[in-house]
Amino acid sequence: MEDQNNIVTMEHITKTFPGVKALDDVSFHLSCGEVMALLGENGAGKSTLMKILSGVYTRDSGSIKLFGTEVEGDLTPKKAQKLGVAIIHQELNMCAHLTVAENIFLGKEIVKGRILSNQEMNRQAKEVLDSLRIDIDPQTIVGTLAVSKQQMVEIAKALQAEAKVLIMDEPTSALTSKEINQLFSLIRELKAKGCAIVYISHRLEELQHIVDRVTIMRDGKFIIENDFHSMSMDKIISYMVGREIKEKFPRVTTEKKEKILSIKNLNAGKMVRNVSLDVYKGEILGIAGLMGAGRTETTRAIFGVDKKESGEIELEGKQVSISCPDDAIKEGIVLVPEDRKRDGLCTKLSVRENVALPNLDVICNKLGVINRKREREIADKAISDLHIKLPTREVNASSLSGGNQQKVVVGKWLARDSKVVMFDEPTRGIDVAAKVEIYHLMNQLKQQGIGVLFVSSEMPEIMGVSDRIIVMCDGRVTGELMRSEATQEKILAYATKFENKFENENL
Amino acid sequence: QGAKEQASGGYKVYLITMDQMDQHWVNVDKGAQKAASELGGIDYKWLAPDIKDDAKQIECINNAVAGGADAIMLAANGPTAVTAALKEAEGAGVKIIYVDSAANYPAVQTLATDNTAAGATAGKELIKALNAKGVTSGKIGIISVNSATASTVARENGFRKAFDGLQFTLLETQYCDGDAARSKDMSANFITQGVVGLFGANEGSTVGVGNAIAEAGKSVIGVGFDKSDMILSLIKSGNLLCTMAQNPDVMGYEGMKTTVKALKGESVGASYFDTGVSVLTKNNL
Amino acid sequence: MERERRNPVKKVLAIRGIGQVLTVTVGLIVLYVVFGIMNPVFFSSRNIANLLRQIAPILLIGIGQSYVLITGNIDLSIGSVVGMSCMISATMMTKGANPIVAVIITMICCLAIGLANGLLVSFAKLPPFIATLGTMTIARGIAQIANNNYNTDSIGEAAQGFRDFFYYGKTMGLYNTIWIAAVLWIIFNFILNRTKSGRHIYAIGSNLEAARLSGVNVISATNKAYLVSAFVSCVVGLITSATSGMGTMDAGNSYELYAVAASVIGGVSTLGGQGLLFGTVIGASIWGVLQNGLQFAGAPVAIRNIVIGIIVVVSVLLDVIVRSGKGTRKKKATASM
Amino acid sequence: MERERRNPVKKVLAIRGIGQVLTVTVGLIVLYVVFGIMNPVFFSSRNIANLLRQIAPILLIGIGQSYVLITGNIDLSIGSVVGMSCMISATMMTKGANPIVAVIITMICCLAIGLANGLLVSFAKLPPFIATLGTMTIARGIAQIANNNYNTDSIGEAAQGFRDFFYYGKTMGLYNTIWIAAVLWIIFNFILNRTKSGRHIYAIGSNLEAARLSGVNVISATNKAYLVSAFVSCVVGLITSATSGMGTMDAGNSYELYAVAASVIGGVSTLGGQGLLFGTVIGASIWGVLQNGLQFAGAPVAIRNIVIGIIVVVSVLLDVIVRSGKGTRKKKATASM
Ligand SMILES: Nc1ncnc2c1ncn2[C@@H]1O[C@H](COP(=O)(O)OP(=O)(O)OP(=O)(O)O)[C@@H](O)[C@H]1O
Ligand SMILES: Nc1ncnc2c1ncn2[C@@H]1O[C@H](COP(=O)(O)OP(=O)(O)OP(=O)(O)O)[C@@H](O)[C@H]1O
Ligand SMILES: [Mg+2]
Ligand SMILES: [Mg+2]
Repeated sequence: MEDQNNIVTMEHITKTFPGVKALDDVSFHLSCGEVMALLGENGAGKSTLMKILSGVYTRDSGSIKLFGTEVEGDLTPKKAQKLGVAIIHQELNMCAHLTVAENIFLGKEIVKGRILSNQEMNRQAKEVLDSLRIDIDPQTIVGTLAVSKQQMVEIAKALQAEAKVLIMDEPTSALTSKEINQLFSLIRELKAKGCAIVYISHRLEELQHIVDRVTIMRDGKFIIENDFHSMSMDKIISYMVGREIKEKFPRVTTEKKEKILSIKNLNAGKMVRNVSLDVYKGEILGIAGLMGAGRTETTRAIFGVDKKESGEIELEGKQVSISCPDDAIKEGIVLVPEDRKRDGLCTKLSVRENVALPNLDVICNKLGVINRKREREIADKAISDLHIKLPTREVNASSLSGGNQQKVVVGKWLARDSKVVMFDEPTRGIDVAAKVEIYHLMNQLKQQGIGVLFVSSEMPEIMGVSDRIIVMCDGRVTGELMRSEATQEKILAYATKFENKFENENL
Repeated sequence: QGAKEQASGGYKVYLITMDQMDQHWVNVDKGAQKAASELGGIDYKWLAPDIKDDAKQIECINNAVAGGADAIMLAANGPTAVTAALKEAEGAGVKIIYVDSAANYPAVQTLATDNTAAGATAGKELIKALNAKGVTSGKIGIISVNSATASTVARENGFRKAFDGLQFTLLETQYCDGDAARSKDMSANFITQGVVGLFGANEGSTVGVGNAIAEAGKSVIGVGFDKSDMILSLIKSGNLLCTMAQNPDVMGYEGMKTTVKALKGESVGASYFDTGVSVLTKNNL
Repeated sequence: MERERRNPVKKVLAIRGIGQVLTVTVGLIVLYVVFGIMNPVFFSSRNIANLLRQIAPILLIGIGQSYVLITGNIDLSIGSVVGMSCMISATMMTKGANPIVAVIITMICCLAIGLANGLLVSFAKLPPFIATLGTMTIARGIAQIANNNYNTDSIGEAAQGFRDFFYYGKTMGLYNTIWIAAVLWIIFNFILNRTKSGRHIYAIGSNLEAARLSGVNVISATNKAYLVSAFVSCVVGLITSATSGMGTMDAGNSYELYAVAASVIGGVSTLGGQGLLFGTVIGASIWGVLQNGLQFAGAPVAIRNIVIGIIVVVSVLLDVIVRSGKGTRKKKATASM
Repeated sequence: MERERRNPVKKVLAIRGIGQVLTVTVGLIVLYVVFGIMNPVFFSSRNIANLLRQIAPILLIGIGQSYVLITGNIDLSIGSVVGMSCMISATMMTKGANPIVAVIITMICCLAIGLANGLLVSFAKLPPFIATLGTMTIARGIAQIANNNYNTDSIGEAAQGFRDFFYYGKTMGLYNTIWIAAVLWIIFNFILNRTKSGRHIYAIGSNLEAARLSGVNVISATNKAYLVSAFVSCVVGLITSATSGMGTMDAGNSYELYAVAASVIGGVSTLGGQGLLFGTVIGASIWGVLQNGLQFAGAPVAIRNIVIGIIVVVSVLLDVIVRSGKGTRKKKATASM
């Protein structure tokens, strides 16, 4: 591999966190003008390896060669930037109070004399955004943007740095398909310019559009490095998980039974308008739609997180009133939220305490005293059912890798008897094997006669798992399809059925 | 200048104290009010900062001047801090009278307790009682407010002077910020250290001293400063030997009389008016 | 999933946040020994009883502040509530009220402040620093107005039982104040560690939004923390009026800061979600030993302030250094307030 | 993407965080008018000059606290640094030092505390509340030890120039104190809004980790904020010693809280990342007008405290209510400290 094109060479890298050997003698090579996919299960060490390359973490041992010269001592973010390494982090890293332009130029502000040249920065930020075909005013406050837009700003920020090595850690997990298309054409342009790109993603189907080579890791160890096109997808998956995955979308058929949940004319803010839907025992109801279609808001309104303006909720034929999540949980309706960092986990509490949190009513006696044995049992069961990878159940939730954190968020709801479980993008950012585990889990719930509501932005997944699909657009339900009749085209047609504003005004 | 104010309804007189918390100041105010109503035709107002603080007292003086004062009765926080503000005030035609404590700036009259002398009296009372018990040496503890208040520092110094040349050891002064509960803790610590006598330099300090002695048994003799219901009951129960009672009402009453005399251009007599202290013991209550 | 249950030492070490507690416990022992060597009176049983009685109020307000800090908030009104409790109870007793009635009414007033704090922070969503700065000022005003801007007279002979109960009396050879602190500590420690309410308090401090989505009633959990804080402050105020036998308007001045110091020295995070009441005991003890020991050492006030400041900083610094040996992520968590 | 640049009104309204500033400006005007009606002396030019001179020190420490709050930290040492500055400068001048030399040495000592704060928080990663609680105690100790536990004597005639410069003199008909505050405000407002350092101060307060990963020198930005805070506190200390003509050990007591109140009333977030020094001017003015106005209204201290507490709470509450009309996301951000 020692040709002069080789601009990154990492050899024998090890890194240990308390209780975890995150990297164990890993090697990684990157040549200019190529897109390298870095693949592996959750917790394989992908992010850690890239954080070492970009100076966020320091390595315990091993060597790094950048552009042919050995890196002496530790890298810092600033040093890495100067050398031409830019990274788009897996977790959003924006200053929410600052504007888009201020974020893009943070740490490398343009000054005239000693005074900030805001005009110039706004102008250049606009240029970068335009080159990405992102329609955002550089003067908007980042905190007011949707997650997908923030992600695009992150990308713009990395581009602005004109890096020669660009690391993208799951850049598409929050993007819309239009934005993904833009990103891919951009990646091709950069590649043509000789930029080297490291691309980390769990969405294996998108790799074929851009990737040249793959590096696969498992459990902190280097497994293989190869040309992408010489390997089949199944091969890649088996390297990642160490075994064959038989079915990507396991399916069980159960008889559709009586109606369990019925939502009538729900209104909650701009994003939920006149939403009606029914969920039956023994089926998985998928909700499809583009980003920003209001699916998250619908689940939040049902769960009582956001205020409802009007509408009725019937559970098993009886009308229920839900004004806060606690009401919903008591009625037996639960929600696995979309944004695990913000809404899902208490990161300073242990995994045990996180799993126990919504189930305290079950594991407490009448006086509210916690039965610690039952608490441990519940936690252990969730850990083993979902194959959560961790040293002990007492570690802080913050120390788990992204995918394992997601499993904890799912796990805490499985310990109780619910009637309806709503999953909002439960597989975002988790690996194939873990995805299949979550599908199995939804199937299990379905078999137990629990109503399952499943929000996803990934077409194959929603078609592969749901029994019935409703499609939302702009806060309204625009269509409903049985699995047998669903195609990508039909879903997309419904998902883009925007209201005709003009007609609307005449009504 | 004063004539203009007079036309619109008598003299404007401000009383400015160190803060508004102590009963002491309330009594000064009462005395002043009494004199004002007796004399009639006086627009009297009491201004005080919320906490003892030089800068805030200066603001009060400035405010009084801005408010059109003809005279200010002032209990100065310290001798120096307010002098420049007083100069400005006098420049604006305001007459100055000190009550309770004076500053280093000439004024019409000072009506005050001589704190150093009163502290020494407290010391002498304590020595007398110790000697009567046959105690001629040992440790003595002092509890005071803080080291920044001139009047209590003067009492402390007077008290210490009384022990000059004797065999007693005076321990490091403890400051309780006038908090009776904290003073109680500090006094208890002193007693554990084996003191034979305790001195409290103001009301709160004295209450703490008395309570600590009440609890530890009467092997230690306590003397204090100021008069309050609690202190008197501690004296009655024999837990305190005596207290140095000031006469704040006299300061206010006589102060107001002096003020009006000065405003009318009459003679006010000597420039220092000792309002005196009385030693209150179980016997003379 | 090891068998950590077998080995009691391992079990203790596995408690989250025990690290700092152990570090500062060592510090406490060192301090105690140093002061004892400087002045052997310090070791006398009399002084130990005294010392414990001086630590008790700090521990009590420390418990309250710890509860609030664990929810990710702060309570600046503690000192003023102490003052309010002291003045209201004393005023009522000097006016001849039955001590029990006086205590109940005082408690109601103090809990009202606690409830106001809780609602301002959780329901009205004010920043806790400013909400409790407001109630701090208001409560001090109430303390002053209680007896019409005077300290009260002596609460008198009738209330001797009250004074004995809260301060002067002994039960089984130990001062009642110490008993009160110990019993309340046991109760509040149990609630915090073993009940649903306690778990909710940790959860909202760790991630308010996630807790809410897990069905935690955020408003009620916040209120509980502030009510506990107001409750212990009220008790300290009663102890203060029993100690002095009168009501003083200044009582409790700066206690909110002592409470923060006791909590944080003991490892409670000002960021929320983290802390043990064991730590608060050690923190309060360090504070008490310092105050008491420095008096015995005869240090002037200035030196005392400097020493206390240095020890506050060093005790927390030590913990950061000890922990920094164990990876970087935790360190980051303590970086901001 | 409107063309908001054209319309100056729109331009002002587009400034981030201007909402609260406008709300409280209305509050300030109402307060002023109410007090003026209660007591017409309040409108006299003499009182206005007086009032401005009383607002100046609060504004100055407010600037410092705002800088620190915007970085997401807090500075509790402000009041003690004021005391230290007052005592050190006065002690030196009473011992005959040239005022300029005294000012320079005082400034060095105060900046050392600021640097210590910055390093403890950013480098040693102590929680800012506890780090500055420590330095607060230490700085107060230094203030006390400066003249050996006594307030100083008069700084004397030799230093009359010093006293005029900082307090008693006038320039162009306005008291120098007001000029000092105005000039420093302009400088620090410029630095905060128009320089790289200012931008970095906002950035670390908004998201420390993101700023660090973007190559912002977090340690240096934090230090700068604490140094500004120590600098303005030092100036206020000098003003205090010029005012009194002597050093008082208690000077500046509780100023850190006034500074927080001025900042937060003016819309600076205790969570960091947000705030305008325009707001701090309004916040400081409200504080000053309240103190001055209530004194003229003849309100006893107790009532004064209660009114101030209520106004602090209501002013922030108003803002929360006004903002809650505009969607939920922002509200969430202000929910915790
Ligand atoms: N700062 C940290 N402290 C402790 N453990 C960590 C830390 N960062 C990562 N780890 C651990 O190191 C291992 C590798 O984590 P890493 O984030 O690199 O995985 P990943 O391959 O990026 O996974 P994912 O696909 O879920 O993002 C995991 O076991 C994780 O728990
Ligand atoms: N808390 C919030 N406050 C204000 N606006 C919000 C908030 N959350 C989301 N939005 C806005 O709502 C729109 C949709 O947000 P988001 O990208 O989360 O998609 P979504 O509604 O969850 O849709 P889906 O789940 O169907 O993808 C965006 O325009 C975003 O700016
Ligand atoms: Mg990762
Ligand atoms: Mg969504």
